[in-house]
Amino acid sequence: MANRITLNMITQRSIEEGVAMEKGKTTPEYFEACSIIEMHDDDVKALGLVPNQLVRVTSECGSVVVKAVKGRQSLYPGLAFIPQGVWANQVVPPRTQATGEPQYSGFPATVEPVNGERRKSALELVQGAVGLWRGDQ
Amino acid sequence: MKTVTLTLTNPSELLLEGQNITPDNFAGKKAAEIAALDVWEGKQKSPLGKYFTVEGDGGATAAETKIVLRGDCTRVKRIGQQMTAGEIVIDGNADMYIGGWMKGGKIHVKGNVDSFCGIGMEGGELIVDGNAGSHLGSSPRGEWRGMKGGLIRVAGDVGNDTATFINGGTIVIGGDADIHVSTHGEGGIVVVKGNAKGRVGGQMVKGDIYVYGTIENPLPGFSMVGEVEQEVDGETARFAHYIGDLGERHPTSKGKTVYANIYTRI
Amino acid sequence: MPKKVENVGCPYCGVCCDDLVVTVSDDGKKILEVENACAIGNQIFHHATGGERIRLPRLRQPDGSYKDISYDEAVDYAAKVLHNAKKPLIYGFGSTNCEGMAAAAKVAEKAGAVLDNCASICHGSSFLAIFDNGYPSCTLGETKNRADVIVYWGANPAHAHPRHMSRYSIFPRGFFTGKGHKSRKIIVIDPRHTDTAQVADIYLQVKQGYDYDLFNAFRTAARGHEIPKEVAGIKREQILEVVEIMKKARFGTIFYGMGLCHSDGRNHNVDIAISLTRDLNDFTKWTIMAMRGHYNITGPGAVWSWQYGYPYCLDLTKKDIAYMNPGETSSVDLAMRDEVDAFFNVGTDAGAHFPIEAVKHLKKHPWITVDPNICMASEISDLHIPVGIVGVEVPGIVYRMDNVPIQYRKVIDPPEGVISDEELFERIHKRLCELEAEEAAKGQVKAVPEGIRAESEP
Amino acid sequence: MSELLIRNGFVFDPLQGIKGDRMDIGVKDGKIVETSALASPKTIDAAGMTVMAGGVDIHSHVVGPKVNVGRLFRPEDKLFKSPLKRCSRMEMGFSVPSTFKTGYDYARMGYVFVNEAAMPPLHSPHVHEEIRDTPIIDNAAMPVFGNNWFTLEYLKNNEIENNAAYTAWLLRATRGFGIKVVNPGGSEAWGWGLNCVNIHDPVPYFDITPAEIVKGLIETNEHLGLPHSVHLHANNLGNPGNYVDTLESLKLAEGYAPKNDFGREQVLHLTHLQFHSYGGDSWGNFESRSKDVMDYVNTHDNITVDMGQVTLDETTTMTADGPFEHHLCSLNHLKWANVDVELETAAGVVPYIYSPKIKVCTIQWAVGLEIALYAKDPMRTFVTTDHPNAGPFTRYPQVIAWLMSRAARDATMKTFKWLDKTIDATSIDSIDRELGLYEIAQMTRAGPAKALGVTNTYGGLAPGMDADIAVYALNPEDMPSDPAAIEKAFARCALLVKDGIVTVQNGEVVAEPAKRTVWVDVKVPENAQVQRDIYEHFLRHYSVKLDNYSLFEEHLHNPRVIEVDATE
Repeated sequence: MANRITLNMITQRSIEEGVAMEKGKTTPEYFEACSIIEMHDDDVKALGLVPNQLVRVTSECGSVVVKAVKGRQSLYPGLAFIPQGVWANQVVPPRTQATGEPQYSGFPATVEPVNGERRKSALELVQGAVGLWRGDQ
Repeated sequence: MKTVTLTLTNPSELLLEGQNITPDNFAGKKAAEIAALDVWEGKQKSPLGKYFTVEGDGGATAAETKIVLRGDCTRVKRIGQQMTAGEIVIDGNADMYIGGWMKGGKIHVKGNVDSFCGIGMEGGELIVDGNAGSHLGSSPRGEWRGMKGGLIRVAGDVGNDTATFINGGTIVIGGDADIHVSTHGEGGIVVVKGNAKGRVGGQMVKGDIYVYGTIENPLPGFSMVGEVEQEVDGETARFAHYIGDLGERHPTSKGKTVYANIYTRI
Repeated sequence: MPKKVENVGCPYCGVCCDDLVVTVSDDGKKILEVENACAIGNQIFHHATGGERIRLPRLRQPDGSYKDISYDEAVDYAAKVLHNAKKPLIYGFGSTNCEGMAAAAKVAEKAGAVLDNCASICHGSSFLAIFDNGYPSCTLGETKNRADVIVYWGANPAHAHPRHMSRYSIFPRGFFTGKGHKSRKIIVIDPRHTDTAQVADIYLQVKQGYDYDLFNAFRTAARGHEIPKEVAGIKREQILEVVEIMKKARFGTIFYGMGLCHSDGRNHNVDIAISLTRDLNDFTKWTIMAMRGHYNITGPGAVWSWQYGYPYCLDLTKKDIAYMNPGETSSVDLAMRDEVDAFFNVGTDAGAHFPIEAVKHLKKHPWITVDPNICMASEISDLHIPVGIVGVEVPGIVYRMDNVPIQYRKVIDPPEGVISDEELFERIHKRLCELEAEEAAKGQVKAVPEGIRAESEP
Repeated sequence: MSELLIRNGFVFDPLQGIKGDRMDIGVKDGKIVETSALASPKTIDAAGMTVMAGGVDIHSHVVGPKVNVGRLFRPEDKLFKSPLKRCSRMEMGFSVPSTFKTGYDYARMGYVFVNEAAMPPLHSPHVHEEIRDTPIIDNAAMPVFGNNWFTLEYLKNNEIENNAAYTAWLLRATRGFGIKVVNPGGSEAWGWGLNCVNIHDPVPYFDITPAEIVKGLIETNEHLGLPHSVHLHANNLGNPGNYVDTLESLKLAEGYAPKNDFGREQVLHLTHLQFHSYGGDSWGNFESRSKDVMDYVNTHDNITVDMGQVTLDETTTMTADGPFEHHLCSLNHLKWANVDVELETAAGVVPYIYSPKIKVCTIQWAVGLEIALYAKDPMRTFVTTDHPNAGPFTRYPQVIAWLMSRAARDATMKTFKWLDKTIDATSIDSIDRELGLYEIAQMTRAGPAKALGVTNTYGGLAPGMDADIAVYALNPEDMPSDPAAIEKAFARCALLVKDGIVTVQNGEVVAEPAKRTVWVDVKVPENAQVQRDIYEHFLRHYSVKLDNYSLFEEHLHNPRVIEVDATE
């Protein structure tokens, strides 16, 4: 059992993300739809995760805590998925291969289980990144 | 040959666009006139002298003018753009489009350059001692007539999309190349002395690529046809010879189909 | 009596369903019911009148809180930011109408700004590929009426374009496709076995990031050359089988999505998809189409192309000539290279959808958000200007993913006092002209924008 | 109450038969008036200069989806090729200029009316958005009918009345101007990757031939009595030996007489004739057959044509002839855009370089000029470049110079790599004819206006017409010996008055008067069957709702409606 593995990360739209986004990015629905990661069962086993356990995802440019869930849409071993949105973008590398488009899909990220940490809200992540977060009002 | 020395003494807040920094524009001008040439920082047009101290006058013609840039030009773009003759030496790094649409003369960058250097090049020499970013010697967006002539030499590594739509000329890379080398190429020579990551010669019609190291992910559209001995950049070596991109169209010449070639050193 | 508004266009995705029926309350203030929309479209209409809406522009105060200000004050602030910046960036336009985009372009041209839209981080790669290789495409009705082979490559319409398959591609019965789904072969190519893959006749699980190699194999095989035993995780037999299906199709369409645009090689994945489409037209009829995201993200590409000749990433800073080069004049690159010194986020949410590093860079400078709703961008802005929701409260022309213009209707009035994007930009333009005139009269004195930015350097 | 008096110019107005007389032209409230009607006009001295009505372009691709694809997919058409801003908006592009540049450039050449040659009906809101952003010039746009499923079905069954009712409905739905036909049947066949290469090739599934489509549309057009005739881009464009198909297409008009209240005398306009007048059976023995085609045109009064002159530029081809563009990209391997439009039409766009070094291109150049120089009636042969297909419209001044000056033609021919072969394959070298200013006025304003049926407002200088007046710095009594001077004078008019407003002065745009959208509204008897057919096709086959298809009034900009009553 490894306590940390490196996976190839992709971030794309999910319908849950779409619905929740239109409801509002500060809603619980958006939080639950986006602050998750999906992996192949082999990788889940390798990390020794229990269902819905929190993990830290770290890429070359950042790190975020999300919940490991079992998705409907299966991946192959070594590939991981975070729905596009605030949590994914904490780790998406901004490099663009001179095209304008960040590396939203196909970047290495390490995944490790965490204890005693929580998922941050969208607002805390974004406002926090730019020094505007003033705690839950 | 007369030398104009530009020293970046008052760096810009944003990036500076210096398309006027060419022997063609400096020729026949006194230092004070050169200092009055326009450079752009965003929408703000200012005299070159606002950022650089200018020493020396230009030669009578571009060919008789040498420009030396000192100071940190990491955030200066378009030096030597569209130059036709003369010489530019950049003491350290420079930003994008160095030698873009260059027709003649020589540019020597002693540090690194960013993306789009030597794009649309037709002639002359661009020498970079450090690394180069993406789209080295590539074609401008939408233009199918890419690099037509000249020589680009980068000692270090280069980013993706080297020599896209290359039609002629030579690019020699001392280090490694990221994905996409000579995509859509229809001529020219690219030499990668290090390793290439992949997508080498994709959609390529004609032209030659040499890779001294390994191609991490060769394309299925290239097929090995034998081994050859060839002289490349002054040295002779044995190469495995591949033709392709077999997925792409190819012209015929004298009844024979002309392919693009990839040579990997054995 | 509640009123039913018919033939309403949906302001969600590039499918641009224009068959919605929206029931509005007696007083015209509340949306009661939305028929025919998908789950997401449904949410947009209900959200418009469901909760509290922002009705006045809000300006960031020194303590980090927002204070309501008038539209006049907001227009003045915005104009001054644009006027004073050396290189402002105006970005977004996924969710506005073409009239708003045209007005914003006028502002950008006047202000000497960079003008970019969400394609920059979405289907911009498609534009790059189109520049290089063209775009053999068709309207969606062609696919519906003729296609017997459909390919979804790196696209997951089941999630991103919920009614795409039922309206245009897999399920509908068209003129020459009377048997609907039964007469069509569906091929899905994706590294994930997506919900779209569930309805496929053939699913190819391509190794992520190796689409180009797989396209290359398809093209090589289509020309009758040998290919390796396995390419990008797909067995040779399967590649050959799919190539045969494609060559024998009567009419095929390749729909592709972010799987191509967001991974290594970006534009070249699309570029070679276009090459494959071209090749297939030597055998039969094939077309290709980008699964454009937002309902009118095709719009700015159209409007700015006829106005300037470039669909996105327009550098208008020279004021007398436009320039475009994604990789340089694209929003995320401009941000990461610290090339711009003011940011306008219009009808999108760069706060949520840009990589956070890019957000941090942009936030070093004034940030203004124009959007009907509270979003991540609005919550880190110096100024948030609310506008009416296009397709719900503001009518206008939008361009569907196949470049077909759809005329959208107004269903209800915007909240009292809230103006449209178009009006806002027209007013900013007017104010910019005044500032220019004032400056010309005074000489080179720069006005400082009023209002105070929060100290928020990260 | 604005009044102008343009004094002492040499006036050329073929509509009134005025051939260079020294006259004054009065303008009041946007209209031309007798000079006696003026009270205190502002006077403009045009002594020593040529005065004509504002130019009228019968066939140009300036607005709409395929034009915009041409703009979008050719960034290299702008890089280092766009002029610096001189008017209120930036002017971008060369072969496919931005809407703003289009309006300004036409105005600078003294043009006031441009007919967009092909509008895909489904895209009409797009066309009208671009019209809004094209300054100064008035625009009309012709919806395409030659591959439209309704049209094919009605004409197959010879239901002219139903087809007329549908045509009237579509003109109104799209705010269109007339009946355009592009590669009849061929673009529908292209839906399956096929084509109709001659006029007797049946259209797949629809079981009708291009010949039947064209004849049916001529009958429809005359049944309705539209201002303009059927406007045909014939089958087999651009191929060696196609003059045979062209003659066959022209012959389809035999036996038809124009019926309309607009002064139009033709029943068929065959556009960009240059692309349709080729002999030989391969690119190797490719040759001009313009003489054969023009002999036919000269002896048949119910036909008009335009040139489609090749200008030897790098340009962008774009046409609703989808199979042709695919054919072209397989020849030059350049980028290729294609848009098939459900139930209606198709379109393709491919960049193309007409090089003086390539024999086929220089022969094409000669063919275009021969067409105009062989024309016996300049009121029936018009100057166009099929912009941007054979070259950008900004080359009209050069085309005029070639037509007016043998020396200009010779100078260009000197640059040809295959001059001898070009001379052998054409008759251009044996033609000494030089057109005069009156003939140029016929070919660039009076003639096109008459063929379009708009001579009550455009193309002439009679009292009551729109005050659209172009003044060129050319003295007919002392014409320059250097053809470059002719070109210069037509490129930048000395003065353009548009709707009575001084718009261009000394070649520069000085005002941007409101432009108009010209469309044709035809009243037809109620037709329940057609209404039902429309309803059915929208329900089952279109991808948009019927109620969202017809242009909303708010998207029509400054309309000028031409009303036609076809209820009799």
